[in-house]
Amino acid sequence: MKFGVVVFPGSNCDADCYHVVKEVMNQQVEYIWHKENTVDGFDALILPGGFSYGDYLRTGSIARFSPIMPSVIDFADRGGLVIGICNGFQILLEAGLLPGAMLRNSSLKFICKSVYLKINRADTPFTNRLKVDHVIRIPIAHGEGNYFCDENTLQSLKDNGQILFSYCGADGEESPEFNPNGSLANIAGISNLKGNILGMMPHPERCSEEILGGRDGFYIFDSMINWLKEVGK
Amino acid sequence: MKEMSYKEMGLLEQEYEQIIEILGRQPNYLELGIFAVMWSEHCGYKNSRPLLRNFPTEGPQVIQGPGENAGVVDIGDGQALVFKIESHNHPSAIEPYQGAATGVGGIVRDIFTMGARPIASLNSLRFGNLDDERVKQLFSGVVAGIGDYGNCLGIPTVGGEVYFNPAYQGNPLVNAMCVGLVNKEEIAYATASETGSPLMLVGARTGRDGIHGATFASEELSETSQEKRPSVQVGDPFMEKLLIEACLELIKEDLVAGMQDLGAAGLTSSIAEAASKKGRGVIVDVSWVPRRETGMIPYEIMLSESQERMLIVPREGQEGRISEIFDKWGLDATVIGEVTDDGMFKVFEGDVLVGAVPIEALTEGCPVYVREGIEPPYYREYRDFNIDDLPECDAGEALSKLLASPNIASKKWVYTQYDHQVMTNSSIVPGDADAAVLRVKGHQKGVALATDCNGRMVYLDPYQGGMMAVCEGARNLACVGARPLALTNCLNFGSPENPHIYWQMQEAIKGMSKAAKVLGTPVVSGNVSLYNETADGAIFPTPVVGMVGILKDIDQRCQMAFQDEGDLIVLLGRPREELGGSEYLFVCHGIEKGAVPELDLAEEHNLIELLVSIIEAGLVKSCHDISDGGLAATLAESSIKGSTGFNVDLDFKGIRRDKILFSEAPSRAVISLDEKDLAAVKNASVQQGIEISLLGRVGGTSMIINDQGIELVNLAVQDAAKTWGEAIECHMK
Amino acid sequence: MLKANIYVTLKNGVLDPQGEAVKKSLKVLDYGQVEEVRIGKFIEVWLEGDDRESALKELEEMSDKLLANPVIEDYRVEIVEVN
Amino acid sequence: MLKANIYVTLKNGVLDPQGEAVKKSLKVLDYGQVEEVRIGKFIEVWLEGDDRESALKELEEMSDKLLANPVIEDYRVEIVEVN
Ligand SMILES: Nc1ncnc2c1ncn2[C@@H]1O[C@H](COP(=O)(O)OP(=O)(O)O)[C@@H](O)[C@H]1O
Ligand SMILES: [Mg+2]
Repeated sequence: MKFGVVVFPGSNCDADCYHVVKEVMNQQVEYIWHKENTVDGFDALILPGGFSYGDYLRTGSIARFSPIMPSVIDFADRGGLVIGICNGFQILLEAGLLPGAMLRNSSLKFICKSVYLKINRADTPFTNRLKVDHVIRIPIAHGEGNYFCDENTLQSLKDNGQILFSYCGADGEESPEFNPNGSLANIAGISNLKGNILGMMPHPERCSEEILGGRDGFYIFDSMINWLKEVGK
Repeated sequence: MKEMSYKEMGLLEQEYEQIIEILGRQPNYLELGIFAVMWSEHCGYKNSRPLLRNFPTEGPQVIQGPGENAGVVDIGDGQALVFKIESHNHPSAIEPYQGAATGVGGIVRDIFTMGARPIASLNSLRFGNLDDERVKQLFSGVVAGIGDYGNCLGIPTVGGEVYFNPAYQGNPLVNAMCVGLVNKEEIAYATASETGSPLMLVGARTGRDGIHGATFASEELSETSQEKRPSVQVGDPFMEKLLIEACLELIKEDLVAGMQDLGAAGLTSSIAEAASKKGRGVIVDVSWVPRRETGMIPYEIMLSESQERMLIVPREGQEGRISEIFDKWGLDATVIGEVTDDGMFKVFEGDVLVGAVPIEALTEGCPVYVREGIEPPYYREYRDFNIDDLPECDAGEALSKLLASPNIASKKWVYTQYDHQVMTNSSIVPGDADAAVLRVKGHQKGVALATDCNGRMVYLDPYQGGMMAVCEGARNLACVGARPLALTNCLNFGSPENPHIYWQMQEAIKGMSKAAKVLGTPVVSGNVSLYNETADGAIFPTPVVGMVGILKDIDQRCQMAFQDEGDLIVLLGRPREELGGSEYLFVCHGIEKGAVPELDLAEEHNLIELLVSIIEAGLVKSCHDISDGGLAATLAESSIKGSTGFNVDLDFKGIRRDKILFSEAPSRAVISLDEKDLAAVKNASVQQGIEISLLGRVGGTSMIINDQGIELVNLAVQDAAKTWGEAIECHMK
Repeated sequence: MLKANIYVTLKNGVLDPQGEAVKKSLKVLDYGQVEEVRIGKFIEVWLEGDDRESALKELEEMSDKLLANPVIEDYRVEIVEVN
Repeated sequence: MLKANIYVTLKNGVLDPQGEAVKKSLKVLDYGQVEEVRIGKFIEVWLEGDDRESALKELEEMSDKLLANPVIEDYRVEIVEVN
């Protein structure tokens, strides 16, 4: 099983994702430079966090024109697993692979801290090792993670079960008090309708080893691997 | 552009004469500018160089001491740490966001210039009173600037300190530290150039940014500082990120003979550095320098401090491969000159020679002033201040007040704006212990980092205060279980031309040197920032210490939070009663006086040995040193962090209780441990000759401090946590 | 040479946290008469050539593709100078 | 009610990393004729009252104090609507 980590100029969680896949998950992994134009041979793609193109203009807005993106889109259209983490999520939004857009955090400040997420579905390629209504603890680190979409889109996200993760309290309470950035409906991560693309603001790669204070993120990567083993192939 | 006189450029009359003598003629405007920036305090260290010679700089662990872009220490397994701290005080006073951001950019360049991958940033900040609107603006601008720049680079900002005191009202301090990791054989040096080597400039195009920034940094802040505003530099962290990746690729492929960042004094100083090997000279053609603005004259090009630029001296025949790598990263590299063998710094504009000065005159030739310090009158007066005349405040109320003081309160408002986890090495994050701890992937060891300086203590007694800064840094590392290795420092002082200030410098450096010697932590890099004063006076002398250390086994790392109900709480070190210079006197009595607590370096050394040994042995569940706020604040912080109360009974022996509770005397730490380990810890303490006292136990929901059964303090942990946790946020709303 | 101004504004109904914050600060600074603040982008583009019409078309294309995000933003292009 | 547009632009000579990045990106997208891009802010303010003159004065004050950073930015205020 081979993962690809797409590297844009300004990506800075690329090495972190690579490390987790290789050293923690014991899977094959390679970097994919943004100027490449094929993703042949990969089973899953990671669009890592960071500040592609300095986050200039809008987060992800310039990266989405990178030469690699048509292949990423094609790979996704064919049902390939694509996970966008933080800046990767923002790029997926700009590229139209996921609906909606990101606004600045309501506090107008960059926020780096651990938050709690409620798992809304456990039958997806990204959450099958987790349990519905379970709460996981995971770090966020972003200045623009305030998810926005229009009412119809929000309704369809809800109706179709595309909101995989929502911000919540330690006991799963989903009130505005536990919304770190102003996201609509406490949205922390969404998938596309087909379920093979996930965008999430929190960083699972930062909590996949005990030495970093927690392992909840491990299960997201493990879900992907499990899915590829069981279903994907 | 209006031409400046030599005086406006910061040169003294005698220095101007000296230049004429060196050249054998009047300098032209460009040459004058070159001398002025190279002979500024910022580049030439003309007032501080003689004092800096006191620092111990050698040790078996030292690979590179002061003199290169950053210091380097050996951490075993063929690896080394590269680190340095630097000030960006004046630019931040003018434009806090950009000033702080470019400060981070500058220090990060110093680290990857040495071939190291930057792995962590820290910062040490000082502002005036947090009730002041302008101070709030400065504080929030600086924090946002540091955050945005470092976050974009993907370098975790893992630690630092912030203090607020009226002494910094008009002159904030912004010191940024960066730490890099390198394989020993890949360390790169600045001065490896051979005659005929081309000089390549890469990165941002040159604009009129920050001309005379180095001079400006070597002056007091005044009304006219505001007028120098056009010199504000804007940072481009994205460009810097590309430079990091590209330059580290060059090093991996061994393509460069020398590499030098462009910092203060821009092209002028980096070129002079790159060619400063004995006898070397350099020619540079300004018409080859890619520019952002039109109509720039050679003077502006040579002195511009545009950010995010690097100077590369390629290995012979490697220009092509170097250009390929830069191209991959979307960067342009341009040859702008070459190394010669005539010892001259020659600037051309096309065919026309527009300036020529001997290189040695710029570097070694920089004038040095050995001044005489005079003990200021305040020193004895404050030292002899009698604290016994003050009334004693209610212990519980005093503790609550201290926890709400921005100097002691949680700094989470600051560090949540910094990405402190990127790179997935942060094993102890800000706020959880006295030092940050990073893992080194693939190894069992860990790296510990901290910055420290209590400016008030240094002000009251520069010698003692200087020792205290070094000791606190080392102790903070020991509290997480790390053995201190070496230090970097940033000397923030007022004007050295004032003999009282010069005395502060002299004494502080003496104290720091002595402590560094005894603790075996040599000084491997640093930075000097003088003239930190306004019409209202100078700042507290603030020699910030950045300390790095190594944990043998990262799995034994120790944090400050109390762990389990019933654990014993133990004080290591003597019960102390000196209140001089304490935050308690400041917060509860409005007084910043008193004799600074005595410090015994041998005792400190033994405490550090003790802490490291018992933590390595896995005997300690929590550890937190005693510093700001004294014993009471230390207990409270461990309690808040652990979300559990404690009950201690102190033996006050009839001594004023505020003295025992709030003394900031050094060489002490509070640990908690499982009862079964007490004997072993006692044993170890006896061996190190460190006094040990059992204070009480962890548990409950309140912080309870008794004097032989009489309750002095009873605070609900929840309430105290709120006070402590939200104090800064409340100010900033 | 042509110069264009492009105004990128948040769509009606899209929350503007920055505008809200500025409004609040202005109120604190005693500008009570401020009713609302919205913060958008003002992008200046200098172009070679002097065909206004084709420039306008291209600028709108750039805005659609890159300069504005149609999910949250509107834009308006204006050509201001022709030398 | 009055409406004002405030244009906040970087001073001449001040580096605009954002504009640079956008320009490069536009070139990559084959808009070769783009010579330069500068990105500023477009701030819309709605105010109570209808005295254009005093509003203008106040808006300039607000810009000086809060909306623009006088160290690196210029601004221009324009009153566009009076109802
Ligand atoms: N400027 C800063 N940048 C990053 N972290 C900071 C900063 N200031 C404080 N911190 C973090 O907040 C915590 C508490 O700071 P402080 O009270 O100054 O600690 P100490 O008393 O041990 O020196 C530490 O973990 C420190 O690293
Ligand atoms: Mg400490």
